[in-house]
Amino acid sequence: MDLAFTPEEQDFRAEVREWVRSHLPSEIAHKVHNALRLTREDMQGWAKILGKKGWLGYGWPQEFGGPGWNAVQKHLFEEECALAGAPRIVPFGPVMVAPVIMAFGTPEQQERFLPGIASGEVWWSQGYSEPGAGSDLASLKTRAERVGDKYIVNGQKTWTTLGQHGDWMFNLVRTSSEGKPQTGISFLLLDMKSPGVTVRPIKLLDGECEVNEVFFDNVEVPADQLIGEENKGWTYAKHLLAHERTNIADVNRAKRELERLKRIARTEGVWDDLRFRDQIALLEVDIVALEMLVLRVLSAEKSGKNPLDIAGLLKIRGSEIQQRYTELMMLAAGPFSLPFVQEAMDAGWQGDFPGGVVANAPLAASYFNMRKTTIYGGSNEVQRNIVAQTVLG
Amino acid sequence: MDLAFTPEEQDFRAEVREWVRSHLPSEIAHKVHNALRLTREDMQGWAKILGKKGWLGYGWPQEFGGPGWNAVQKHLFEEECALAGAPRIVPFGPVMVAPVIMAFGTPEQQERFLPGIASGEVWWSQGYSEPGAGSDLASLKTRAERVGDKYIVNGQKTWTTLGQHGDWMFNLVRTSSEGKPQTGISFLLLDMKSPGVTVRPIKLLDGECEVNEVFFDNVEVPADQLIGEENKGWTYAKHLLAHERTNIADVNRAKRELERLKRIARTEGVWDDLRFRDQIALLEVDIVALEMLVLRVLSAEKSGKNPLDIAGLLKIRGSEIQQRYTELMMLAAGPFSLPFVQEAMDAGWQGDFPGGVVANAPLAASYFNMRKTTIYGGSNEVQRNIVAQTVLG
Amino acid sequence: MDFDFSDGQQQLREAVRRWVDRGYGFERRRSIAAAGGFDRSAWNELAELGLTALTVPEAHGGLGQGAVDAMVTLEELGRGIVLEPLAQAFIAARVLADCAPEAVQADWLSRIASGEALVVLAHQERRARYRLDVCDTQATATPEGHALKGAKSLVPAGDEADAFLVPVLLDGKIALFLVERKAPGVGTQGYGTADGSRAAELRLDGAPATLLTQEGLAALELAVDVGIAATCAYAVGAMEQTLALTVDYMNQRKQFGVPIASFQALRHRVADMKMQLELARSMSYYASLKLGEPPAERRRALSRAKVQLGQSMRFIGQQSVQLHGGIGVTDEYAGSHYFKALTQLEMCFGDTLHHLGEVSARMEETAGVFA
Amino acid sequence: MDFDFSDGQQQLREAVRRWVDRGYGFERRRSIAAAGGFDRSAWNELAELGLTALTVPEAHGGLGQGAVDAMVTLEELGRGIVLEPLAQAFIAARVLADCAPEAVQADWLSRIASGEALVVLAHQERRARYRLDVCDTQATATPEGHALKGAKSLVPAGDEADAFLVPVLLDGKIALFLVERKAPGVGTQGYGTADGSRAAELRLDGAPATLLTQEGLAALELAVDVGIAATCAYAVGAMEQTLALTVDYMNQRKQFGVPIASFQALRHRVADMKMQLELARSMSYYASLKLGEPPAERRRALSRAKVQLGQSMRFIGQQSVQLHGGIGVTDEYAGSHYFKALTQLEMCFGDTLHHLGEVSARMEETAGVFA
Repeated sequence: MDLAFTPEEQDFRAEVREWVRSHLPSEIAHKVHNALRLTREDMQGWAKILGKKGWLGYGWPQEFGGPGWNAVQKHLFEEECALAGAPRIVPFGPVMVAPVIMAFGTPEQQERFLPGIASGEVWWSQGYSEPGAGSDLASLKTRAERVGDKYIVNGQKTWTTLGQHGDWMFNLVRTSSEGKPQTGISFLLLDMKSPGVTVRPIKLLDGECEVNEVFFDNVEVPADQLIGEENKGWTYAKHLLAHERTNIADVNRAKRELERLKRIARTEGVWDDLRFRDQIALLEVDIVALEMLVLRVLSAEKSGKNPLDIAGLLKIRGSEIQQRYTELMMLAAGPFSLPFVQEAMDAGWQGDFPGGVVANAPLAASYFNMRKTTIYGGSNEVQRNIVAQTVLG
Repeated sequence: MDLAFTPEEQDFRAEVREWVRSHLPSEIAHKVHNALRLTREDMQGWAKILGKKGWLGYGWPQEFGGPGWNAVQKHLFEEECALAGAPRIVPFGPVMVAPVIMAFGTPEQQERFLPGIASGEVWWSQGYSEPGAGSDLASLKTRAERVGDKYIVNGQKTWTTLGQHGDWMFNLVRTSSEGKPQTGISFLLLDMKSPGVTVRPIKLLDGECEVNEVFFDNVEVPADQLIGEENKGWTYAKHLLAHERTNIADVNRAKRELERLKRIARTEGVWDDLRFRDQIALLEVDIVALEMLVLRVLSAEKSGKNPLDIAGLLKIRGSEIQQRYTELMMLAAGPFSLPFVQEAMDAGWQGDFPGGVVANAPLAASYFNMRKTTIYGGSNEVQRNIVAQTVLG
Repeated sequence: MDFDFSDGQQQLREAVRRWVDRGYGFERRRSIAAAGGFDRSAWNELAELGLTALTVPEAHGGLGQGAVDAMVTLEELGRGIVLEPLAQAFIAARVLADCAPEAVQADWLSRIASGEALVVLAHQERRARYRLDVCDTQATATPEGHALKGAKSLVPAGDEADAFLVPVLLDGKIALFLVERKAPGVGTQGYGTADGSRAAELRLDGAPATLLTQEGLAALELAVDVGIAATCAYAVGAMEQTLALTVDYMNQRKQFGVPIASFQALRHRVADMKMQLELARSMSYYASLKLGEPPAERRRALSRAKVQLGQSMRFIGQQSVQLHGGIGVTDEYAGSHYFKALTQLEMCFGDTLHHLGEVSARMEETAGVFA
Repeated sequence: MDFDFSDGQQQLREAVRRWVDRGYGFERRRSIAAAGGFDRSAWNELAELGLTALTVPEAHGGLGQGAVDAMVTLEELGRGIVLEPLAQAFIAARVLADCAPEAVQADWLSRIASGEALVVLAHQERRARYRLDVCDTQATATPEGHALKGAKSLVPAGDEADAFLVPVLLDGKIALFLVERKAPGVGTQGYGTADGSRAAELRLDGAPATLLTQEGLAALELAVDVGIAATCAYAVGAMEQTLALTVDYMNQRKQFGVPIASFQALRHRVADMKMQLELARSMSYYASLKLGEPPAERRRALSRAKVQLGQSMRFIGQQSVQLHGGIGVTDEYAGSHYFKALTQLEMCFGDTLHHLGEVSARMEETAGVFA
């Protein structure tokens, strides 16, 4: 048992750090470090830089052109990206749909779709949730009817994150209403520029449009965009979920944001207020404990020994911590977090921010935005159901 | 709307205060103020003093020899008793069974049982819970079979508080197994000196024997000790529960114990430790808020206007606060709360208590003991079910 | 000891509620927020209902009602998360009536009562955070009276107000002044805030001002305590509506074939929300009923109340969003605006940690409403 | 980065677990507690298993194992809430090996390893509470060496121990001494503690003592940090068993015709207990793995660990009792003893608030295990 990374791992980290720091555009890092708005160009720009290096699909095996890193290497890569202020990789292409295409797609599908994902050229979106199917995803109603060599898709998806930028979309659609709800679901890839696709951004409580409704009105989808077998989509989706990894805890970002919180606390004069400082200290303990939890999972993945039943805890705890640091940042600034000046959340804004510190501009909006983290990707209530099941049977 | 008590109420309070302070034996008050052990004689002694004054049945209407006080007067009486350091009135006789006898007993039963309750001569116990019937009380199994003019009782009760001192016991027993579980239950009064009754004290985690198992082996109970009709006992028990009042929040005791906590914090040197002091301050806010909640319920009872749906909150919050003040007392003394010297919890002990402050002797035991408060009398989980029902339907 | 509302208070509540329901629906609120967060015509409607006059003494054209009437009113405005800061009228009425020279009272109170003048407290300074005894704005004597120099932040509806109550250092001690917005040397920069209401930065550069009292700190403390009680009352209304929206949604929304209201873990969360609401309501009553006590007792009581309300607002706001799921974080849905309002209210007049510190510092041997 | 246990550690764990299961059942524990809370024969059995020798350097007859082996051992002892304070052997071994003159090491370490000598830390003073830098016991020079005067409280198994490690003021600075129990001027008063284990008051009245180091505060801090790591490990075992008991009970106990494990609100509570257990286990690893770091980093890490463990212990202990209902508060049921043990452990070597203060005081710009 050893806390330290091996010399090889430390070399790997140094190499990644060097590369990231020299290739990440400083304007983008500045935005990330200050929670300023990222444009589509920022996000895709960084994705393409990674793509050129072959690191956008950083979790991919070598046979599909990935670097073939192990769990620890992937973690170190994520950590170096987070600490350097890189935007989070939009996961829908490289992290979510790609492993499904690799595992269940035909060679033709692999050849057709994986290069655009690996290079960052094609922006993918996720079509899972529906207005009536959130935590109860299996009750989804969007229908795909097979007509000749096409599927005709009708229905609606919602909470499609960044779907306004999407080129392609992977969808769970209902192809049969027989048997259990799970059995009639298929996994379909869909060109978002197809006639009959309408994307309607949903404005969220922070004033931003991060998610969308996507409507399908007789959208024709060639049958060769079906992954695997008809009515087996639920299995593929579960495979995908099983591959969402430790990064779900987002502990690397939490470490970066804890440092930001401390900077804010100093600026706002509460760093030396014992009462407020205790809140930061508690959060610091929470983050260290979360990091140890993540490292234990990584170690078990790396060695293949001692399988652990704790991966289910990572999303719960990680999301609570995300909410907590945004809350403390807002509370640190107190009244000076309250002015809502949307332009001030853009980099380079030159106005006078009320109270005088423009770094406070995004604090309330970030707090509002982070309420989503305990809801999406399987609400924390659903996660607790799952944990309880593993403990109680 | 007015926070102040009326002049009449203030006069009433002054009268009660004067009487309680002059009649409560100082040795008993000393024990209560320092959480030392109370003997049966202490508890019954005070009950008899109250009985002589006609105040043991302080919630009784005048027609049954009670003082006929309204809700506010009862509260003021309870508060003055608590602040003076009087032992809690053991509720099973005067508060719990007496109202049932008044409402559903025959005149003969009333004449036979109420005087002994009012005077404090007869100690009553409660026979509700069974090993398999706790939160799910209706599943109780103790059987009473009618044979001639007697019931033959067989079965077992448990968690019978202070049952080792009991003279009489009121019981829920099963007289029929037909229909819903609730419908076959009867309400039976039982002389604990009857042959076939065995009381076995249960040692609790604090080392004390506050509750008992009571076994019935062919116990003969004259049929004239049945209250009301056979198989209607559940109704009477519900009547009883409906008459458990605001005192369940025990806010008066909480106020007294908060003062004790502050004394302990001073002695132990944490009164000036900002971090610990904040914990006391939060508890103080909790207690004020609980008191306001209680006063709102009392006001509504007094005026009969604005019925409130908040009585269900009192037990939850009151019990949480009881647990919290015992926890903080223990934490204030820290390591010096840990020596377990049972003799030191008796008044007048002359030994050297480790660490030097004998007032610390009962702190850990009190903390342990108070874990019961969120379990008994309908666990807080059951209470939350009930509150949710009123809110959500 | 009596927590019944009088018939007059019940009628007041119903009148305000009717106006909120019919006159200040969610769409109107949304358009006011979009237009900047303050609507003079809505303010005038409040005045027409007699609400700006509610706590102004009768001698100055007001209705002479007390803190409980103000509380009832604000509970109902909170239920509709009305953006216009009526609480400021209650603050100004109390502070002017208690602390200002008779001439100033005569000059301003009737205009406040009629709704003609919006007078707001402008006390927030950058360096002070929630402290009331930290002040950098300075007053100097002039031939005509005094001139002020400095800046205040987050002044409610500051660029729409007619005058400001401003705590300022005068000879090293905090005094309270009244400054008219249209006076020379007064500048404002308005903006919307997180909950959709309006605030402004106030710059004073030699602005002429009327001295209200040299005991400015005491007056400011009184103003803030009236503000805390108002915040508590408004928050109770907002929380009550938040819980009602949540309950409605949980009974409608189905997952796994049943309403989500049937899941025990969620039901217990609702029970905890109800607990927090009723503790908050109890302490809101306490806050308003303690406003007439001597300063030391009043301040301790109001800090206690704000600690409870702060905890309740955060819990109810956050849990409401969580129990709604995705819909709870959309701008379209009213619930998210209640959450934002509750978030902002926690930081009004001192947040939970700040007031916990106040409670801790003022703690005595005894506790309880009557101890 | 590797959290796998070595084969040797796995075997050690199994050996200890076997002894706890077969040799230290609940009834034996109960009778030891009833007889005073310390059993020399149980201590000897631990010695026979090689556990008292585990961390003693090989040069002194020990096994020379490290902090992770100690941790594994204590997790298993915690699972059976074993009363005999093996952690004290680990403390003594580390402190003597790191800080004592060679002659003292030669004299004591082999006897500690063999189990012949029980050497315990005696540092608690009335005035110090959890502070390590407050000390009233005094040392004076004598012709033979030093003599001590003062008193220590809550010395683990104090009236059964053979010697004490005692921090004492020498020339105004804390030094660390070794005192034998049978020396003249040494008095003990033993008693049981809340969790059933044994402690004693120690009185020193001119007791002759061996100076271990004049850097007594640093040595004491090391001793306490070893003690914290030991407490964490033992607590993890105790919490794991507490959760296991709770899960068993919930699956057996029926109410309303179904196992109480079927109620969602209770299930979520169990999920939260599991969370607290695994956070605690993670931080227990962290604590043991950081014991070899330089003092500043070591102390910050150990305080962080104790904050997490303190929260976890309280939550798991309290919730376990609650989920058991009535049976959970009986002396007869093992679960209540785990609850009491967890309660006491929180107050060992500084409670949660104390260590939160330490974390706060030592907080730097960065955070994280690797930052």
